[in-house]
Amino acid sequence: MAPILEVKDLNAGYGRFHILFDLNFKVDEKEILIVVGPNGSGKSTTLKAIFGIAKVYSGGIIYRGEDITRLPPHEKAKKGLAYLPQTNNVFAELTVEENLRMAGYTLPPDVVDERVRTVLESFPFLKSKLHDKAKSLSGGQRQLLAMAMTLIREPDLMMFDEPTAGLAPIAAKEVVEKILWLRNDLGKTIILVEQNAKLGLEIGDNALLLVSGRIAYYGSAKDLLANKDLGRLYLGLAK
Amino acid sequence: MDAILKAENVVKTFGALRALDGVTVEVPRGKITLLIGPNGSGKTTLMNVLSGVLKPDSGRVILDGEDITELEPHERFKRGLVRNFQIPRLFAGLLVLENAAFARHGNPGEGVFTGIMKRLWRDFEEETVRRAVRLITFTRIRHLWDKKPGELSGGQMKLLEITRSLMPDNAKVVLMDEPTAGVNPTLAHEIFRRIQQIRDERGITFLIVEHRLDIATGYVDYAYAMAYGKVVAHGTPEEVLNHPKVIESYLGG
Amino acid sequence: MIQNPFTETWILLVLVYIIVTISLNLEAGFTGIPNFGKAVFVFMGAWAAQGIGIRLAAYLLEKTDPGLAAEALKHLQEIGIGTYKSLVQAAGDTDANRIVVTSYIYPYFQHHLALAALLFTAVLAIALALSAAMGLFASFAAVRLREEYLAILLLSFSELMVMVIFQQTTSLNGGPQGIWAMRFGSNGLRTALILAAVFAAITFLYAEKLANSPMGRAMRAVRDDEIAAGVYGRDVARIRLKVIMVSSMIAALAGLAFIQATPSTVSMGFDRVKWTFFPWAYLILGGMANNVGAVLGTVIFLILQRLVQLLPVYISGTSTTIMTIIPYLSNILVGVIIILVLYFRPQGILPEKPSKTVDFHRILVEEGE
Amino acid sequence: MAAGISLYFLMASIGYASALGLLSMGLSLTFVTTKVANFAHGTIAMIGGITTLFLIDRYMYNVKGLPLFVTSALAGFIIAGVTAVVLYLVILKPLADRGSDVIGLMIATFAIDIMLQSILSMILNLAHGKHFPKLFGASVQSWDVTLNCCGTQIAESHVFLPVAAIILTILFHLFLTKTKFGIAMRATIENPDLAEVMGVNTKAVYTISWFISGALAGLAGALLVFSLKDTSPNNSNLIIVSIFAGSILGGLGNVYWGLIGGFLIGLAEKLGTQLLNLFYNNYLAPSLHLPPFSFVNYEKLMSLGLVIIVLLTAPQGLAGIDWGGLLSRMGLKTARSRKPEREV
Repeated sequence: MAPILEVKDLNAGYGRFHILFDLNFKVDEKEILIVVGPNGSGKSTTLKAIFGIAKVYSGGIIYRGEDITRLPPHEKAKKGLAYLPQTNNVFAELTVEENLRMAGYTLPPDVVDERVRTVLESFPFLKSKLHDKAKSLSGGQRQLLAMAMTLIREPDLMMFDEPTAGLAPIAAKEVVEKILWLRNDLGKTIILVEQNAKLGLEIGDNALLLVSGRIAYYGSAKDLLANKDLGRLYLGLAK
Repeated sequence: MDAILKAENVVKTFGALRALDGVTVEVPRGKITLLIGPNGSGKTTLMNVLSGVLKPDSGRVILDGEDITELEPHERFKRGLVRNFQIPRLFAGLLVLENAAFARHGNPGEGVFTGIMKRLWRDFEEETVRRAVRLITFTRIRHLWDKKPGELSGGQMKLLEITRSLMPDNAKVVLMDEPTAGVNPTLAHEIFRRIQQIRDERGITFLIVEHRLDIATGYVDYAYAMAYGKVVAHGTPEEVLNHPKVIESYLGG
Repeated sequence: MIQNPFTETWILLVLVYIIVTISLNLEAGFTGIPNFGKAVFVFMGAWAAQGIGIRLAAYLLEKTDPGLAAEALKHLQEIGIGTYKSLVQAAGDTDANRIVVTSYIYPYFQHHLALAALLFTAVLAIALALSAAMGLFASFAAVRLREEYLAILLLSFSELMVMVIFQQTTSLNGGPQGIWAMRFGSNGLRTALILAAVFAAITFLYAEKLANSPMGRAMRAVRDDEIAAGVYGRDVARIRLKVIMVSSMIAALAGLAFIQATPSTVSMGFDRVKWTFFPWAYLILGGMANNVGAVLGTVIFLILQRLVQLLPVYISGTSTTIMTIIPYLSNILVGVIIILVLYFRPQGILPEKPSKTVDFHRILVEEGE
Repeated sequence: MAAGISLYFLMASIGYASALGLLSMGLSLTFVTTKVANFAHGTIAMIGGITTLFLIDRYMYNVKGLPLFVTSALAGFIIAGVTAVVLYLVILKPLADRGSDVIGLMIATFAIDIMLQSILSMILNLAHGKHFPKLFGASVQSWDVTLNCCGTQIAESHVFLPVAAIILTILFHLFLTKTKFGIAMRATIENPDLAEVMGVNTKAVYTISWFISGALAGLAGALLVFSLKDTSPNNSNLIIVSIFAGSILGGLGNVYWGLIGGFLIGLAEKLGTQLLNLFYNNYLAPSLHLPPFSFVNYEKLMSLGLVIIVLLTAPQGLAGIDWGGLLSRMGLKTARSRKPEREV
C-alpha cells in the first residue's frame, strides 16, 4: 500500500534559521509515527514544515501521491491534514461550543451541528462545559478540546505537537489514550511529537529520533524503546 | 556552598499554569552552572525572573547577599547581573560592532549634555570599541562588523548575542539562555572553552541553559535539572545526568 | 501679489522648521518616541516671549523708568482703553497690550540695549525651562508604556494646552484675541531670521554631535528593543524623558524665533497641522534618524508648499474661492506625499547612519586579526 | 438630582456620553483587530455629521422628529462606515502589509485625519453660499427638536442618542456572540493565526471591523452634530482627545470596556465639570473667600486628567482591573486567578 505521507530530502526552518536537514521518512495509513528528540532538535519544526507554517527551503512533501509542498496551510487542511500546535490551540475567550463551531467554520451549518453532536459523544466531559469559556478548562481538558475541534473537520492525517507537555501524568495518560482511540476506532493516521519518550514510544508504530535537525534513528518504535543506549542517544550523548 | 546568585522558593504563575513552583537555585560563585530540563519545565521563566524581566509571585532573588527581587533589569545589570536571550534581541538599527559596544555599561557619553562633550568620553569609548573588536574577533563575526543584524544568519545572530553578554566589564554573573543553539559544533566547543577562560581570568560566574548536553557537560562545574516548574536534581553534571528523576523527566516513567 | 517665491518670510519658515524637525528627529527618529504633540512645545517658546516676556519687559520698564510707565498708563486712560494699576497689568491685557507694547515697550528696549540683552536672556531661559517642564509633565505618565500611549497622551496634552487652556484663559495669553509678544530689535523679521539662523545652526550641530556620541547609540538601542536595552543596564524611561525634555527645549527655540516675526500670533496659531504634522512629514520624507535628511526634507517640502501657494499667481483668472482652498490643497498634498513615502521608501531620502563615535576603521586595523 | 442641573443638561450629558461610548468602542475595535491607533476617528465621525447636515439642508428641511434622526443616523452610519473601509483597504492595509511599524501606521492615520479635514473644509468652502445656503445660514442646533417632558424641555437628539447607543450595543453584542462571523471576529482578535487555520478569512474580519468602527463613529457624529456650535470639521480635533481618553480608560484593548470608558469620560466632561463648577462656586469659593471661577470651558481637561490618573495607577484600564478579586476582597465573590502575563 502506498504511504499516506512521504517526506523527501526536507530542508526547512524560519527565515535565516535553518533547522531541519535532509529529512526522509514516510507514514502509512493508520500508522502512529512518534517523533522524539531533545529540545531544539527540530521536532515541532518538522510538523510545521509539513503543514506549511515553517519555511521549506528544499525537498518535497507528498500526500496521497500528490505534491503538497507549497500549498498554504488552509489548502492542506481541506485535503485532510490537521495540525495541533502545542500551545494556543484553543480560543481561550470563546466558549467550548463556540470553539467547536469555529473548528467547523468552513463546513455547512447542518454538518457542523451533526459533527459537534458526534464529537461530544466521544468527549462527554465537554457536554457539561459547553457554555464555559475555554480558559476555565484545565490543561489536559484544553488539549482534549483541541483534539475534539480537529475532529470536527474529519481529517485523515493528524499531527500533534507535544500534547502532554506540562500535563500531570494522569492527564497525559488520558490524552495518550485518546490518541490511541483515534487510530484504533476512527482509523486516523497520526504523527505525534512527544517529549515524554517512553510514553510515546510505547504506543508508536514507527519512531523518528531527531538530534540537531537530523535523523538519528528512524525505524520501529519498539526497537528504539528496547535500545539500551536510548538515554544517551536521546540526549544526543551517543557518539 | 558560596552562592553568588540565589533564587529562594520562587513561584511564578501564568493563569492556571505554575511555570515556577517553589524553585530554589543556588549558583556557586566563580563556577559554570548548567541548567537543564525538558520543554515547559520553567528554565526560561527562571532566567526571566532572575534578570528581572518578570517579577515572581512570591519568593526572593538574592545577588551577592542583596535582595534584588524588586529591582528593574537595568538596576540588576548595574549590580553585575548580565543575561542574554534565547531568541536574540539585537538592535536592528545598530551595526554589529555598535551592538557589541552598547553592551558595555557606564559610558560617560550617554547623556544629553555629556554626549556632545567628546573629551569626556573619548577614552572610554575607544576602550569600549577595542573590547568590542576583540570580542567579535573571537566570536568570528569580525568580518561582519559593519553589517546590521538583519543581514546576519541565525547562527551569526546567536554569536552576536553571546558577544554582547561577554562585553560588560562589571559583570559578576552571566545568565546564558542556549548560547550554542544554531552554532556549529566546533564553534560551540570554542564558545564553552572561552566561557571557561573568562571564568578563570575574570572570576565571572555563569548560569547556562543548554540543550546540547553532548557539548556542554564537559565544560561545566555544577548542574541543576528542572521539570514541571520544580528543581528535580542538582550536583555535579554526572550526578545530575544520571539521576533517575532527570532521566524520567526526559524519557518518561 | 507675491513676486519672489523665496522671500525672507519663506526663509524664516525654513530655518524655524529645520529646528522643529531636527528636534522631532531626536525623539521620533533616534529614540522612537512618537511625539504627536510637538505644537505645544513650539508654542511654549513663543509664549515665553508673549505672555511672560512682555510682562517682564513691562516690569523692567516700570522699575527702570517709572516716569515713562506712568505716562503710558495715563495715555491709555486718555484714549479710553481703561485704567490699569500697573504697566505689567496693562501689558498682559488684550485691549491695552498693543498700544503699550508698540508705543512704549518696543522703543524703550531699542534704546536700552543692556536691558534688552538681560530681558532676552531671561526670556530664553524661561522658554527652555518651561518647555522642558511641560515635556516632563506631558510624558511621565506614559513613558514606561507602549508607544501608542505616549503618542495619545502627547497629542491630547498639546491640543488641550493650545486649544483649551490658552484659548480660554485670557489672563495667560490674551485668549482668542491674543497679545503682542516682546520683540527684540526694531525689525521683527530680521531679528527672527538672525535668531532662527543661529538656533538652527546650534540645533544642527548639537543633534549631529549627539547622534555621533554614545548617547546617540543608546537612543537608537532604546528605540530598537527596550527590553534588551533595559537588560543591558539602561533606564529606558529616563532616557526617553531626557530626550523629550531636550527636544522640547529645542522646539521652544523655534517658537521664540518665529514669534519675533509674527508677534501677535494667538495660541490657536500653533495648531497641530502646522507645528506637529508638517515636521513629521518633513522628517519622514528626509529620513528618520538622519539630521541631514531632516534638513533636506524640510527644504524640499517647503519649496513644494511654496509652489502650491504661488499656484494662483501663475494661473490667470483664478477666483477668490480657489485662493481660499489653497491651504487645504497644500495639506492634502503633504498627506499624500507622506503616505507614498511610507509605502515606497519608508527610510526616507537619506537612510540612517551609524554613530561615528570614534574611528572604527583605525581601531579595527590596530587590533589586527 | 443636584441643584442647578437641569433635565435638559442631564440629557445632553447622557447623549454626549453615549456618542463618546460608541466612538471609543469603535476605536478600540480597530485597535484590537488591526493594531492601528486611529487618529482619524474623530474626523470619520465628522463625516457622518456633515453628511447629515447636507441631507437636511438639501432634502429634509421639513423633516422633523424621529424620521429625521433615523435618516441622518443611517446616512452617517453608512457613509462613515464606507469611508473607514476605503481608508483601511487603500492606505492602511497596504502599509501594514509592507511592514510599517506602529509609529508608521499612527502617522498614516494622522495624515489621513488632516487630509479628510482638508477635503471637508474644501467642500464646505467651495459650496459656501451656493449649495448649502441654509446650512450656513442657520445655527445647527436649531434643527434639533425640543420636546416637553416632566415640565421642562429636552432635545430629541439627546434622547435618541442613548437609545441608539443601547440598541447598537445590544446588536453588536448579539453579532459577536450569536453569528458565525461575529464569533470568527472574536476568535481572530484573540488568535489570528489559529483562526486562519480554521478557515476564517481574517482579511474580511479586519475589513468588517473597520466598517463597524467607522459606521458607529458616523452614527455618533450624525447625532452629535445637533449639539455642536458650528459645522467646522475642526470639531474633531478636540473630540479625538475624548475618544482616546475613553479607550484608554477602558484599557485600549477591549471593545466592551471601550464603550464604558467612553461613556464615563463623556459624563465626567459634562456632568462632572458641571458638578465641580456648582460645588466650587456655590460652596467652596464662598466659604473660603475664593474668587468665582467657571470650569465649564475647561471640560476637556477632565479627560486628560482622568487619563493621566489611569495611566499612573492602572495602565491596563478598567479592563485590567481584577473585578472578581476586588469583589472577593469586599466579600462578595470568590477569588479568581490573576490575569495572565505574556511570556517574554
